[in-house]
Amino acid sequence: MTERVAIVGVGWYGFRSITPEVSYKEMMYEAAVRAYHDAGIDPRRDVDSFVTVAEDFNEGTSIFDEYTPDQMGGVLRPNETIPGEGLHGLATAYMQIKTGLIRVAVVEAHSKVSNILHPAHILAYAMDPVYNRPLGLHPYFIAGLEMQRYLFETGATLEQCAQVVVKNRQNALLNPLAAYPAELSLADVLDSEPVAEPLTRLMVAPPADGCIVMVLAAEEVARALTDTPIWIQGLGWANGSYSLENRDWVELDYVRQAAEMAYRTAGIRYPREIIDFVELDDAFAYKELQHLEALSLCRPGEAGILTVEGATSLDGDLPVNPSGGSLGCGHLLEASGLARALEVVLQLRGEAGAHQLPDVAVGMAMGWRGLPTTSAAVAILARED
Amino acid sequence: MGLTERLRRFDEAIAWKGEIPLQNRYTMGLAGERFFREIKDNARLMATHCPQCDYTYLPPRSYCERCFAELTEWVEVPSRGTVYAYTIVHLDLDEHPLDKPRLAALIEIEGCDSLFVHCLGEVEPEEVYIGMPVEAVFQEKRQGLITDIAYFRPL
Amino acid sequence: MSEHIPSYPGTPLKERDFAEGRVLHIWWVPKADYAWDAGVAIGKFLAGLKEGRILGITCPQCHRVLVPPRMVCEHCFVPTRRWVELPGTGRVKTFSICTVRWDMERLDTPIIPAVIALDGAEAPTGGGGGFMHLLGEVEPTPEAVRIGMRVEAVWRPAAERTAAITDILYFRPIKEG
Amino acid sequence: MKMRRVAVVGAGMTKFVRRALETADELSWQATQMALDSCGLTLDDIDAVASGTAPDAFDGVHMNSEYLCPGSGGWNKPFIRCYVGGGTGVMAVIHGWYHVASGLFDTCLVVCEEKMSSCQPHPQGAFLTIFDHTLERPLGPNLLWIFAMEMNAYMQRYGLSHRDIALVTVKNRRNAKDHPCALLGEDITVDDVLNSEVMAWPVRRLDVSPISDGAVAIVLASDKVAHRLTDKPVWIEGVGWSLETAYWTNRDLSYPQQVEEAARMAYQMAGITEPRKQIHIAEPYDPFDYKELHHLEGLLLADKGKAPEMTALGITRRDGDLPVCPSGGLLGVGNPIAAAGLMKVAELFWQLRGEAGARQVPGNPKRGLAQAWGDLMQVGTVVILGVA
Repeated sequence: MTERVAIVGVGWYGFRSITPEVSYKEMMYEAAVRAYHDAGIDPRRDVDSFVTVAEDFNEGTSIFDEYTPDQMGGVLRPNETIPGEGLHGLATAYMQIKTGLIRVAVVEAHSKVSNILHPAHILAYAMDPVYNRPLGLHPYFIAGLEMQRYLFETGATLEQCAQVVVKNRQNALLNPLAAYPAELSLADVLDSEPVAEPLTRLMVAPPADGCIVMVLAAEEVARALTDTPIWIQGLGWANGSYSLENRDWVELDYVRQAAEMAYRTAGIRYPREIIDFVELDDAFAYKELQHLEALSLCRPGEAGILTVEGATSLDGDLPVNPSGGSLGCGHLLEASGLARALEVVLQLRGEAGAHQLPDVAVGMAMGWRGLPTTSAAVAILARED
Repeated sequence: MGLTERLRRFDEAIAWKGEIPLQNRYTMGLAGERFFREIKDNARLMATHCPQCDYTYLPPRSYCERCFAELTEWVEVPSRGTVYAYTIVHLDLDEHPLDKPRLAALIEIEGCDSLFVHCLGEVEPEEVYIGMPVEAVFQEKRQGLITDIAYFRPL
Repeated sequence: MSEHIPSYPGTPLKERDFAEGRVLHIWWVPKADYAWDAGVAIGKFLAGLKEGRILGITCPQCHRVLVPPRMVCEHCFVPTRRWVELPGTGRVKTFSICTVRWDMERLDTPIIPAVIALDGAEAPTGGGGGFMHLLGEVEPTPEAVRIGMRVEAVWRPAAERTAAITDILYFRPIKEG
Repeated sequence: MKMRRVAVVGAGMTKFVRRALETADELSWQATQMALDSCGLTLDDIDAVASGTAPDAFDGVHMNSEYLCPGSGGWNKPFIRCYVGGGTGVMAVIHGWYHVASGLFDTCLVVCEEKMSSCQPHPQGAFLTIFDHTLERPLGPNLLWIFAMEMNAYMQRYGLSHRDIALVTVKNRRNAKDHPCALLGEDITVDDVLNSEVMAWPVRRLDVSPISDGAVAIVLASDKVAHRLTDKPVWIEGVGWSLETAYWTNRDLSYPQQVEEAARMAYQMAGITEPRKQIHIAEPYDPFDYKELHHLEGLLLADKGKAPEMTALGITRRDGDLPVCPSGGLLGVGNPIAAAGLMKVAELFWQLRGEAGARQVPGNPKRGLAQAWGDLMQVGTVVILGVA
């Protein structure tokens, strides 16, 4: 019951703006095969539980969990779908293993967002049907409001937000998984077309297709399987108020709570001293700043300054989104958080390639479910000491 | 081992088109029914108050999401307030640029802890500022919908 | 509860409460349109249908011929190989005679959905291949249709095919003898 | 390895109605509030929330759990929804179980809700889109098709008559007369079922459970907390879940193998070797009458093809040797999908505490099993509850 849990295998497909060469099933299969090979397991023999993360209206299929087991190797075994953030799936598999009933569990999340023909309509369908949706506004209005108030409250600037985009898309140039690497200037970002002012087009993470699969195992199994287990040291997740009217627009209480839970379960008192790098949600550029602050990795209003100073760059004190984040890799719907965790695993294993960070031992992944939600999850991962 | 066969040419890639063909009919609910009746019949905003949390909900809730108490204390609140945040929306739901961008806002209504979500009208984007006083403009013909409020305009 | 609780919440409404304006409500139609990538297996299957061919694919480990085709055998978790063209005949594995449409509107003429177990796709390990389709040229009565009945595909004329499952119009009974 | 014990300590539910005035969120709150009240807890005492709801198309909200979060008590709490189609109501309990059994939380709410009436023109329309988008939806399928074809395969395999099967509807609607939340508690006859209109032969209207709105909630607690709250904790002794292939047309439809897999997993965890003796009450999933029979067999509580005989002999009546669906089941109480599955667990909770009132199964039952099922006839979810 107190046994630790490790990530012992990872696999992925993508990330690309479109993936017409594979069906979603084939995409999941490719990622799964890679993860099982990485972990050295046979899913038909070695896996006790399969957890997939999916939402019906992102797939265009009601009761989408139907279509998950075959290509994962999960037929006639425990399977469960989590309509949540990818990291909620990770938390689910973690809890299952912690009970002692499950020894090896697999987590999968994917995006076939290119198959959704009217994504804004789907997002709008997530808003309150009586109070908000009838206004007929593009859901980006929520990000526009939040960004404006964030700038107002903290004194953060448009340039600081733009710098996040410049940094993340530049990081993506070194990441072969990334769908949107680019060399941009601040002016490119600031002058791109406005979508919900002050938010501009290039401050919005562009969508991408892709899939991530992870194999989790209880300590004893993990040690038998691999010399480089990546331990799940802490996990946290929380929801705020769903309603636009009653949510906390400034403090992001749900991110704070998720982080506090993760720090508590990891036994971390001073996160800034322990965490070597962070992969966090940057669905909108300002969110990277806001999330850094809500994760208590810097003071309110400080994130933008740190970004401009280069503290969050690849060679900075606290690299943030070395993968390129969602701005550089592409936003993978509910798979986004798992994509962040994938990068943390690769970094901790020393397998990140051209954007490998030196001497990293503890990394953090953070996911947000995106508009219009107040739902976040945090994972703290560490390599063997 | 992954796929042992792959598509070789673009014309082999097929996309099958379809939809989720549904419509929905939503009730307004216990609190919503009264809230929208008041808008429809009396053009006024009614909120509920949680005495335990001292929190006033607008739109009203039938229960307090913080402490779960049933909320029975209804209060009329003024249909005016100040802009807490605003944004200029340039896209419609089909992602097409709007000819005339729309102004969406969070509005602090006097006596409420909630922020009201609606659009602004009778004002140019560059004239709006955080803290600007605004008031609701109700439609002449009202159906009991949130769009019975046409928009909020500067006071 | 049960014995301790005097009354339960939940306020039932009648359909006429809506029609007669006693309860406020709002309508919404989501714009939920998709273009799903068919990918390798289903892409090839659809292309086959356009040519009037039903294609299956073989699992190299359990030797089942899988229809609908997929690139992985879900039981062995190995990639499938070797495409097989099936003759378009089979037997009715099970069926229904349905008198309502998907939105519960009544149908003038009942339709007969059935699972067709296709010849050539029934492997010795059981649970071979086949798919759901409709039966035609048979009376929609439980007496006329039976489980185990031999059937064959009736194709849409070649020029009208669109690489869709509906390129097969229906399956009809094979006249015995 | 010794697992952390988890108990059910409270339960609540709304009436199951054809169409509710309450929003989906308000229904959740009503059930959750009742569950908290029933064990003297407030929201402050709750560490986490496990949510369950079936397709978003019913409530008509994308990412529906976010919408339902406040009513489920999820404000400023860890909150995750689980989802396995019709199997969700029981899966949610398993989902809640490992929240607590993992040692991460001491208390967890499990809340399931469905407001099917939001889906128009008919809630059945949502089921069109559970079929494969490319190969099946173009044929215009509805949910009745697969039930009818499965029922037909089952009847054919064992030579069953519709009369044998209709007894289930009669029993469950009668049981539901004693359920204060039931939509369809009434006395009907086998002939009423057999004479009701054909929807999709062999399925007739009265073979089918009704479309409903409703919510159910239960409270889970760790060993330590449970003992502090009540002297009648009901323990979760076993959990099991399993998912069959989506290629349902390739399967033998006369037997629910996935239900057997889930049951074996749960029996093993609960240390049950002779389920027919050790299970005192069963609440198998009964969205259609034949499904109760099918599932009794999959749960190894009846021999293959013999569940109809058990029913005819009265064994499954409330006062029989193995009471089955004493609540009235989905056929009698109603079927707001995920909530209906959780209703079965709530029923066991009340039954095992001797609090089921007019529905009380006689003879001090000590152990019960609830099961749900779903997707394209793929899911089996099983929970075994027991009292010392």
